[in-house]
Amino acid sequence: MTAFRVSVHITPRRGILDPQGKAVEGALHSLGFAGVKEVHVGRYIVVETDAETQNAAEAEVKAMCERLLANPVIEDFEIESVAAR
Amino acid sequence: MTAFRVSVHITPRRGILDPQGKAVEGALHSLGFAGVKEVHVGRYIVVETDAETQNAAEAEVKAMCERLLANPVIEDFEIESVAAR
Amino acid sequence: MRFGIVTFPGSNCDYDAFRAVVDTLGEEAVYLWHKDHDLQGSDVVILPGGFSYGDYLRAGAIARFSPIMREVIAHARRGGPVIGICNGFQIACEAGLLPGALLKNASLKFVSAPVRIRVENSQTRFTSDYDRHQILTIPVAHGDGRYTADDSTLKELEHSGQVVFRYVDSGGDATEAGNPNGSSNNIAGIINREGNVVGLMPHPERALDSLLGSDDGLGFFQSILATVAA
Amino acid sequence: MSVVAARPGDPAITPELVAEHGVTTDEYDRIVAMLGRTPTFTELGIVSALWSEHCSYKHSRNLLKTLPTEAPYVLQGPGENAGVISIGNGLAVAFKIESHNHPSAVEPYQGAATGVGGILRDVFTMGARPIAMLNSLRFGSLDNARVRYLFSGVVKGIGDYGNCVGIPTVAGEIVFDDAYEGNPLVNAMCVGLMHESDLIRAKAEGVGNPIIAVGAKTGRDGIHGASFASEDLSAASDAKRPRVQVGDPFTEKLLLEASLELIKSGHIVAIQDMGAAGLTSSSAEMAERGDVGVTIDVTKVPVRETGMTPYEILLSESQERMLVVAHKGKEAEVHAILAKWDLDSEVIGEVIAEPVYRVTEGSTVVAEFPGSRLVTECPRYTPDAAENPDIVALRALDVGSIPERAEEVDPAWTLLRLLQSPTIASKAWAYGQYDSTVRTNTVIGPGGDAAALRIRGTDKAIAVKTDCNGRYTYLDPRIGGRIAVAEAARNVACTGGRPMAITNCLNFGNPRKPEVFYQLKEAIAGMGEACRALGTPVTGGNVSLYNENPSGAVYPTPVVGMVGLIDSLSHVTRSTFSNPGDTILLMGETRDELGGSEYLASIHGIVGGTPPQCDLAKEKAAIDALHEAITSGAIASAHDCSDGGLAVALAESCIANQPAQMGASIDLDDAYSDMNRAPHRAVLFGETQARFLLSSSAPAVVEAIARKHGVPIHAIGIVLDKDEGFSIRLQDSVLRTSVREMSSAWHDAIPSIMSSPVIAAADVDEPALAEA
Ligand SMILES: Nc1ncnc2c1ncn2[C@@H]1O[C@H](COP(=O)(O)OP(=O)(O)O)[C@@H](O)[C@H]1O
Ligand SMILES: [Mg+2]
Repeated sequence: MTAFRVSVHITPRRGILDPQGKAVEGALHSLGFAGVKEVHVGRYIVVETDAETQNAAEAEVKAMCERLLANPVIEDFEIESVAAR
Repeated sequence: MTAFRVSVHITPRRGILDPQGKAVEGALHSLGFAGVKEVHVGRYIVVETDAETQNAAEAEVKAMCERLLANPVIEDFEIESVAAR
Repeated sequence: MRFGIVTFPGSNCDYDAFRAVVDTLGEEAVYLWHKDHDLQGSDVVILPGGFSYGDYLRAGAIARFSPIMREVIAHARRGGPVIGICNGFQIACEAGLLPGALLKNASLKFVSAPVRIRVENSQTRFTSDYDRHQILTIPVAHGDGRYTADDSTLKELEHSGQVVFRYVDSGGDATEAGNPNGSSNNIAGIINREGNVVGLMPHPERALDSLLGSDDGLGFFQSILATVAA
Repeated sequence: MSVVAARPGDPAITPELVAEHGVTTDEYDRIVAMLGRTPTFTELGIVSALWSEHCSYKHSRNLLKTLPTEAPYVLQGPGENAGVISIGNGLAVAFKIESHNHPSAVEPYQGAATGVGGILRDVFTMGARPIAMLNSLRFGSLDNARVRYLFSGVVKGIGDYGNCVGIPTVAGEIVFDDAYEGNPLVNAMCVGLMHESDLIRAKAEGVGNPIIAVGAKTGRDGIHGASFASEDLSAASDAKRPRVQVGDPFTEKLLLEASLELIKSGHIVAIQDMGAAGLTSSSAEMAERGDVGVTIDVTKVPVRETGMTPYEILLSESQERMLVVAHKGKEAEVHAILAKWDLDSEVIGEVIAEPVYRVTEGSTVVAEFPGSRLVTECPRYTPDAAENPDIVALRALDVGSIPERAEEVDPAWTLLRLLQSPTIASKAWAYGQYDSTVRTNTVIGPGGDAAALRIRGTDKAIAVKTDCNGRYTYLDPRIGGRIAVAEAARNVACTGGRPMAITNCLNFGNPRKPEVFYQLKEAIAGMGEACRALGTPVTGGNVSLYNENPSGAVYPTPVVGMVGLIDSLSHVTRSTFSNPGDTILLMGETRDELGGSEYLASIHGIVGGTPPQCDLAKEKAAIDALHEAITSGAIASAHDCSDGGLAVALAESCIANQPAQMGASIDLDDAYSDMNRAPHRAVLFGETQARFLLSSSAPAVVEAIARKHGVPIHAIGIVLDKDEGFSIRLQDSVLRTSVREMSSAWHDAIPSIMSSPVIAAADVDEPALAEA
């Protein structure tokens, strides 16, 4: 068993209103960050887990996303990195 | 000016209570993911912004984090990637 | 009739639901502990409001895996009535008992206020005591009440009369001004296709006594008594 | 006594280290004398926390002793986690207010949230189930983007925490004034209901009984929060950021249920929240109250992080933790109850016969104090008090000579301006984020004068409210102290309640400044006078000093939290007009009193003059008269005249209930004979105390009752339909406006300001903010 650190991005599905992103965008403009075109806010989850191989760790976290971490009705997920610790 | 896409991770500071991470960890255990050692939940923010250079875009987003996106009292931030679009 | 009210860690309207059943309806209520596997002979199950598991991750996401939920889902699959109020609605959606999901309010703020809702379908077991298009004043109190589903689901809900309650303004119209959380189509409550699982963000159990501002929630519970044979 | 040696790795005790702990040289000498030796690092930490202003009340204790604390129905006065009064039917109400000013200034969301968490624990550790939350907030001007950030963060923090635990937030107050810029005040109050028989005190007893740590694990957060709350806010506070704690309302909810179950079980002797100064203060205070010794082994304390030292474990202010003394032999039962609620519990020590407060790390003693001297030997100070001559001069200002602004030719302009002033305007922007209806007892929620909560199983209700006018207290602290009590009592009375008892939160500046100590002394004296006159003893409270920022102290702000009893649900009364045709009455005398008014502050930008008198006999008579009138069934609505005076009170009674607004037609000519020739603006906007605005369909009954109590009363107009307008005639002048105009001024003011951007950082270049 090796310890892995797997990080996941969970983002609102395209087409779903993202008021949080809009609010942050507005706030950044009013702070003078005029170049900002768009902002999206999602979740960043880091899971430290034991697994036999890197592939196994990734598969495990993918299963976690499907069962719990993301809600497919409203969210997409993406495994961002898997690293042995 | 070039359009850049900068993504940021914002996570609870080390040592700061992360009740959300704990709750998710507990839920994963009870779902049978026995290998899970630790979970942290943070935010993932993607900012699309115009800037002269990649460095400028990064510096700009760093300033955004300091002023608005992250709460330095309890959170750390990390610029994860900067890419021209 | 026996109502089973689930207590998840973090539920906080379980008590109100209990009092509603016992004091107002004069029926029997039992609390169902989340770690148990027994509905204790409940005829109707209420998933009450609150913040199960602190609403951490997503409202209702963790609660739906509680041991008791296996029994609740089985009860629903057998056609047993299930009511999800507020957090209970969120849990029911996460558990797949109802379609769609509830997102953070469009205002990004928690909203606590009496709202006006219109009864869109008075032919369900939960609304038979109301008139169609009757307007009710019922409190909401939630941070994540923006009902969302994909277009085809929304279309189907509308088409088949599964939208039970809709937020309306003071003129009785389903406008943006009457929508407290940005829900698609001003949806405040829906029912499953089989007609035995209902979910709504407003709290009928808080609207049973005009002393507290409204008794418009009575019809909701009375409908159940009339239509659900014990 | 044991031998206590320095712990390897701990810093040596130097004068610098002592000073860093906020311990004076005199205090240090006292410690050495008490121990008969140099303290260890751990001991220094313990004493510095317990002797901090926040925990020890060293500058206020002598003054607080002068407050009245007794009445036949007081079951628990000051000295416990919360005060408790009996309300009959075997039921009792526990209540307490507490400040979280300094943490909220640094991190508004978590600061306010953990403030709510702390006060909730103070109430449920008495054996009471929390049934209502209140809060009293002060901020600088909302024109400032940083203030908007603080305001929105505090409101969200209060809401998120209380909402999640499932306790309705039902009342409070919010004031905006430059005096609070940089040092907001965040006071939270909790009210709980219990059976008298469930009352439990935080008193360690019974040699051999185990001491159990319960709830969340201990981390390094908030170490030295208590001494942090005892210093001026300054740039240096920023460096102390990690002292801010993060709240977990979910765990709090579990802890609440588990604690009430534990208390009911009879397995425990005492329970106390680990609040300020954490394990140290909870264990030392419980031992002192029980007059017993205790020993605690820090290695047994469940921790969240590795390598924590005894110093850190003792002083951590991690939230959602409790200390319990159980009956010996009941450990397993206690663990079982906590396990049911998924909470940790660990025996960490024991009540001992030897009169010492002892802390061990395994078998090594790392701190030991004789008897309860750690608590009892804390110094008490009564520093010099002297009024600041600048304030004497401000008070002497002849406000009558201030010329009117040109726009004031139309008094409607002035009224609409006042209705828009954020201090007067509707606070629904804030309380719309608070669940006020959960638990289904809220008969009158936020927006009324006081909140009213029904008591299930009886025909009774309780009325609760917090109040204070810091501007009055600034101009005349004795008057301000009195008025805080009187105004809270009036609000309770308007709702149909008999004022019963108060808790209070004294928010003041640095007590070592004579002008501040003078304010503290006078305000407490005024509060005491009012409590005696109105028969409302003090059952507890909290003192928050050092509320200063580089530009000086905040207004002295003695917030009063009042609880009253409504004998019958049929007496619950609202503040808004409800029936067109009802007669509108003004009860109480009006004088020429514009000093310290909201009118002067928001129309003229002036803080000065003599604040309104507070004649306590008149307050009492008016409250008694109102109570009798309400009980007789003759009152349709009752509203207290306060900020903005009579005109604002009239407007509010027309517009506050948005779905059922009313108009009014007022003619003051008849009443004017009783108004001491006050100028028109003082009649409309002056803030004379002891007045109520009433509506009634049986005015003769109300008038007769008022006369019987010797209280002046005049019929001044009638309630109209909403579309029939709003007017106040006084001799040759008429104030005329529409209900719609008043409504939008009052309802939209704060939402429209809050739609402007909110900025977390006061200044980007501020080093502490950039350091992240
Ligand atoms: N302003 C006050 N008036 C009366 N009693 C007070 C006041 N301030 C504090 N007390 C009492 O002193 C005791 C200690 O209060 P405090 O230290 O705030 O409690 P906690 O340990 O919960 O922080 C409490 O019983 C409290 O009611
Ligand atoms: Mg306490």
